[in-house]
Amino acid sequence: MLTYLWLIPLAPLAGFLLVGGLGMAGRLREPWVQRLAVAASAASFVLAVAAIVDFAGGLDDERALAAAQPDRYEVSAAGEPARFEITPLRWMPIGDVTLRGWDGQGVRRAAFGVNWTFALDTLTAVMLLVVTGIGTLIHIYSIGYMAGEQGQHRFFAYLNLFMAMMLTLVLAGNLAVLFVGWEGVGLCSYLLIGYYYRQVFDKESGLTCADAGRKAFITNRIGDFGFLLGMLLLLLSFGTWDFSELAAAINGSSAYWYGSVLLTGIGVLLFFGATGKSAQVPLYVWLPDAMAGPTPVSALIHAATMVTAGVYMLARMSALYWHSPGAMFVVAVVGCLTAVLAATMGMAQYDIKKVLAYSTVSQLGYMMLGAGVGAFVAAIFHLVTHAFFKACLFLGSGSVIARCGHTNDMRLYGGLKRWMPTTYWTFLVSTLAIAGLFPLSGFMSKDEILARTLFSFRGSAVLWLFGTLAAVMTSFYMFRAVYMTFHGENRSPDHVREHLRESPPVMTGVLVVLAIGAAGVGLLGVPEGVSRLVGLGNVNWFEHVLHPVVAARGVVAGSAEAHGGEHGAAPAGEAGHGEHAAAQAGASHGEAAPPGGYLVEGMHHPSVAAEAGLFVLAFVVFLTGFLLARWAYGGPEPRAEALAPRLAYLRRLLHRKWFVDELYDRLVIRPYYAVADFFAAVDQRIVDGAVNLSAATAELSGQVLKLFGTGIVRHYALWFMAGAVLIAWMMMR
Amino acid sequence: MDLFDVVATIVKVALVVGILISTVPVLTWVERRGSAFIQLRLGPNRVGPLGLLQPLADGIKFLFKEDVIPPHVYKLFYVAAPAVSFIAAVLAFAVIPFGSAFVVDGRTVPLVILDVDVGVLFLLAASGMGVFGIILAGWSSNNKYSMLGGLRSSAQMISYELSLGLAIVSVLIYAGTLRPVEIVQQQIGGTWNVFPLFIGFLILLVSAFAETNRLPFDLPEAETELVAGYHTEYSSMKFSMFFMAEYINMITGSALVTTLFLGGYALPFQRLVFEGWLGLEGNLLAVLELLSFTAKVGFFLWLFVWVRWTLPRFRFDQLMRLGWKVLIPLALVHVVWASLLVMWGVPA
Amino acid sequence: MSLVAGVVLGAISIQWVAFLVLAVVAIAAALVVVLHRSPVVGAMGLVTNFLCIAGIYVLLNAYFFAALQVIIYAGAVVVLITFVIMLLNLQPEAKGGPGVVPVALAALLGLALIAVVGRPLLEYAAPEAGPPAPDFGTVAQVGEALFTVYFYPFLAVSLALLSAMVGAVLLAKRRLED
Amino acid sequence: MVGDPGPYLLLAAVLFVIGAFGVISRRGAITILMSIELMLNSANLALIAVSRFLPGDGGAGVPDGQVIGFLVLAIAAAEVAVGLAIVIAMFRLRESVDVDLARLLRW
Repeated sequence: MLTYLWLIPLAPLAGFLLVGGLGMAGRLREPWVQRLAVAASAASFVLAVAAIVDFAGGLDDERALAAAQPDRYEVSAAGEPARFEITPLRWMPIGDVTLRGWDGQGVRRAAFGVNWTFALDTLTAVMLLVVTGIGTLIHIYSIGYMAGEQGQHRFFAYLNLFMAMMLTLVLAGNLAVLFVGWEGVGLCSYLLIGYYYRQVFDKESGLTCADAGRKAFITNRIGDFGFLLGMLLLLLSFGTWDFSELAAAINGSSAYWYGSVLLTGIGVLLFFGATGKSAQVPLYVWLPDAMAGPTPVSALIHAATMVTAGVYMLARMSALYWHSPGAMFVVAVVGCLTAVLAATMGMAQYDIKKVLAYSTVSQLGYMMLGAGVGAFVAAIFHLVTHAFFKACLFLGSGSVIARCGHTNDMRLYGGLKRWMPTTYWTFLVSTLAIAGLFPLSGFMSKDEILARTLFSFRGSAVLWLFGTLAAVMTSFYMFRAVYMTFHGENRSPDHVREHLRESPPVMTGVLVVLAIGAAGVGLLGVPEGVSRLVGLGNVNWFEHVLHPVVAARGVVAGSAEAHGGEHGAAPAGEAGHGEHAAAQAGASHGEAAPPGGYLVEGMHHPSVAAEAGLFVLAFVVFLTGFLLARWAYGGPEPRAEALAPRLAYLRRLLHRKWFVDELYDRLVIRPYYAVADFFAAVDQRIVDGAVNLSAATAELSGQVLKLFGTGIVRHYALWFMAGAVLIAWMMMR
Repeated sequence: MDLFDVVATIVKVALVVGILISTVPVLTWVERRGSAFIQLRLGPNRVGPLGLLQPLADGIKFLFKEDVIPPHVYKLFYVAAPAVSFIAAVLAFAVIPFGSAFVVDGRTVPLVILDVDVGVLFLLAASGMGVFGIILAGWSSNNKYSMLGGLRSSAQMISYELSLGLAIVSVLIYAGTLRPVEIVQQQIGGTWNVFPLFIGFLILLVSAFAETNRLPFDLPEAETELVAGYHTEYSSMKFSMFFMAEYINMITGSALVTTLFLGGYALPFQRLVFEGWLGLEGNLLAVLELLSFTAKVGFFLWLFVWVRWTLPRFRFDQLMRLGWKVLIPLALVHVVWASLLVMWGVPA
Repeated sequence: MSLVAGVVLGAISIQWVAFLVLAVVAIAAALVVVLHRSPVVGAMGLVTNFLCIAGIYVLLNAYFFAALQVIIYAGAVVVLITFVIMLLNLQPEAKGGPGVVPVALAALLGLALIAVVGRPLLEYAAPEAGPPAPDFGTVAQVGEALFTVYFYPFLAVSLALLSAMVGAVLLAKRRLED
Repeated sequence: MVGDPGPYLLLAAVLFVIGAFGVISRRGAITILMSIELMLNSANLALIAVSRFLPGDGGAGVPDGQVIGFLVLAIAAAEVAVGLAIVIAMFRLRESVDVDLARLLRW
């Protein structure tokens, strides 16, 4: 089945063409539109699972196939983590590229061609399952949500197109194909955000859905600009875009590349692209406004899949980031800053989807923080768990919105527990998960990241502190949302209150599945520290599976000798264990740089007491957020209103998103227009001026000469005579 | 230029002018007697024998008539006009040789006033100036008739000057020189030009008549239509000046014809008979040549008078057509004819 | 020797006197042509000028050209001009005449030209040229030069004359229809 | 015997200037034509004066001046003929020979 890897993105693409084409021609009625769309998504899920099963069964016959057709198939070498590449199509045979010799091997010309390559390894497998799994569930949910909507073929077509693009991005074997997917998902997010293009989305700012779509697209494009620069710089220094070749090149001359300014530059540029796509600090402003799109879209694109593309890219380029500590530090700091900032904004929003949007930005901040401190596996794991509980939260809010007369404003909700029990319970489970209650998935992934931030060689206590602060705020605003929506008496207007009842089973079913996922998926990757406390030893299956792909190599490897060949999917964590021991011996708690001055992968192993302390602290964080929210919003009449006058200034600041949009407007947009106006004036006055000037001189001289043409013969005779005298004088001189 | 030559020239000039002026009354007498003879009537016979003194009487009459200068005329040109005409007429005579040469105490005195290389051109120039006299007279009299008269006569003279010039050119081509003396010498040596260039002779004769405004061409003074033509406003002496100018023009014209075509002062068969057989030379020969010259001129003068009283007057357009469409083309042909003769080496 | 030198030395020959007289009369006649308001008087002035210049040609031993000058210029050209004047019965020009400015300007330019041309003439002392060749100025010499060295210009001029004739006839011919 | 062309050229210059002055300052077409004749004549005078004093074979003087003079003469005659024809045509149109009336050829 692996050889049909390229079919996976093709299925939703076919779905898009069918649903879009026929739908536009008006040939498809509503049920068929939905069936086709879901079928396409489900097909891609089935194909993905089949491919992964085949992949897990070892690559022996594939290796024979690769030997037979070297240009179409490629399988990773024995020692390397398992990876299967297929090139169904030669895309851009560009020819020779002059490498600037920055890689220390002198200026030379290397043949460079971009092929349409799909690759599958454990990292891609995880992402495949998340994208197709969650995607299909959301497709099913959309059937209920979009029931009766006019022109919903447009919605489902774009949704399928998004799936195709995301799958292309995930399955990409080189940066070019990844970039195609990268731009594709950006396009789809624009199309889907602007689905209700006529409606005004944000009453306060008068922003219409179309404007929101444009804002998302432009911000993404600015990020993509950085990403493209990074890609080109990469090309000029390595002569290839293929991930495996890149990793080999960097790890090959690892000492040379470690800490090189060029690599840091490329890392930062690529990360700048990721901030655009994954809504990090400078370019996150589009995500809250992206809530203008229908809720399933927000769930799928702006929670589960697209926004995680940035994190996936970092994980994919882990070899590059391992060798530029500077770039990783930038990622960590930006991630942490985003987490805190977004959390503060989330606390003061009244629109339920806005709260969830800021929560997503904050959680993405965590993922970036994890990647920044070298915990790529923890970051990806948080990505998976976040996909489940954030999708569940969004879809829950979707069913609430659908029922409450399509308003997002939580002040009009209240006491929905009685009418919508399933939605309430699934929403509650997901909230517990995200807030970080022990057995649930949220705790498993978020605390792993926080632990790594504290103990990892590249982490630092300050980042951990801010991380924990953000965690408190996370649980506060989540429980605030729960209390405002489901507890207390109902505040929605009477005509809405009569219609209040539970959503149709097609929606609640998906909610239940997601809630179970949100609760259970955490068990896949129980952090080692916790498992040890409970005495189970390292049962972190997820880390075991994923670590080889993103592990550092060369000088930055955990411990030079420990990292022999990493064979296959052997369950035993022996290798992993050994590696910790060595690190343990090598580094005391202090900041002393490990041998050879390289920031090596791995972390200082905390004592058991430290592990226990962290565990308890996590619970305390959860509790403080919960109690605060209960105190403020739990009671019959919400005490928050009482506090309002005193905290008015703070509330306004947070509600207005720290005035970041206004800041951007004044810092970037207005000067841009000023410069544009200035050059318009310059062009007008100087360029046109010059042209007009020459015309004017011609006309003026014409006027002057006209005076001589009097028509009177005598005057002409006079000029003759004058001329004659002049010539005579000149000759006689 | 020694004294002798100067004196000789002065004497010659005095003689020539004197003879010219004195012949005018004779001519008037001949004119009146001739016309009478042609018209079978007596003509003036009261004053002196055969009316010989009649011209004298007219002269005296002109002298004593009141010289009236009408107020509306342009005084300067009015007075200048007759003078110009008269001077032009007389001046033309300077280049015409009327004899070979007298030997006076050892010094030969050529019987021509101005023996210049471009003699014939000088004659043309002088006769050309005559036109101005008429024009000025016509214009300065400041009345329509004289103006029109002046215009017509100048138009006529301009037209015929052209054919006159061409006829002379043909003779010059044939003779190969512009010096009248040489032309005559050639004719003495060879045959008279009238025989080989007879058409030229006729053209020149007719043109001469037109130049002098004589009868067939005397439209300007046609009494019936234009009163007295350009000299309507003139009286007494100025009128007589015009009158004299006319007659002197006649003499010059006939002298020109004799010089160019009839061998000037050449005696018929001079080489053979007079010099060869009779062995004459020196002053006696010169006198004879002078007489032959005078005879020829006299004949032409009589021809003028004769023609005047026999042929009717041309109409102005006939006059013009004859001039432009007959004489000029004929003259051009004659020039070609003369050059052919030269080419065939006919002249001696 | 130059003009100034000639006067100073006092070796004034008849030639000199004749030249001066003719020159003065010529200039006077020219002024009459230019300044007098009646065209006929102007024409007569022109004739006088041409005759004086013919005289000067004689002084320069150019007898043939003097005769030509009188026959063609004085005899034909001025007669033609006078003929046209009388044909059109032109009255003397109105008193006004052109404005002061052009006249002054023209006078100024004239003086400038004389100054420019005159100065070198006065300073330039030409070498003493001897008496002319015996056949100088005769018809033979000029005719021979005309038909050998200047033959083609002669042909060109004949063409020019032909075209002038045709042009004049066409221009002046009264339109048949009116 | 005036030995050099000096005085003659000066006379020619003066005559030329008078002619030019006439052309510029007078309004009557005929007068202008006459002034042009004056100028041409002065040119002839200059030509012949100079050619008379140039060293020629067998004594001073070359015929060239007179030949060119002859050509100028011919051209002047042609010029007068055409000029007068134009004047007549103009007179027929404008009832006067004032040059200033013929000013159609301007902007």
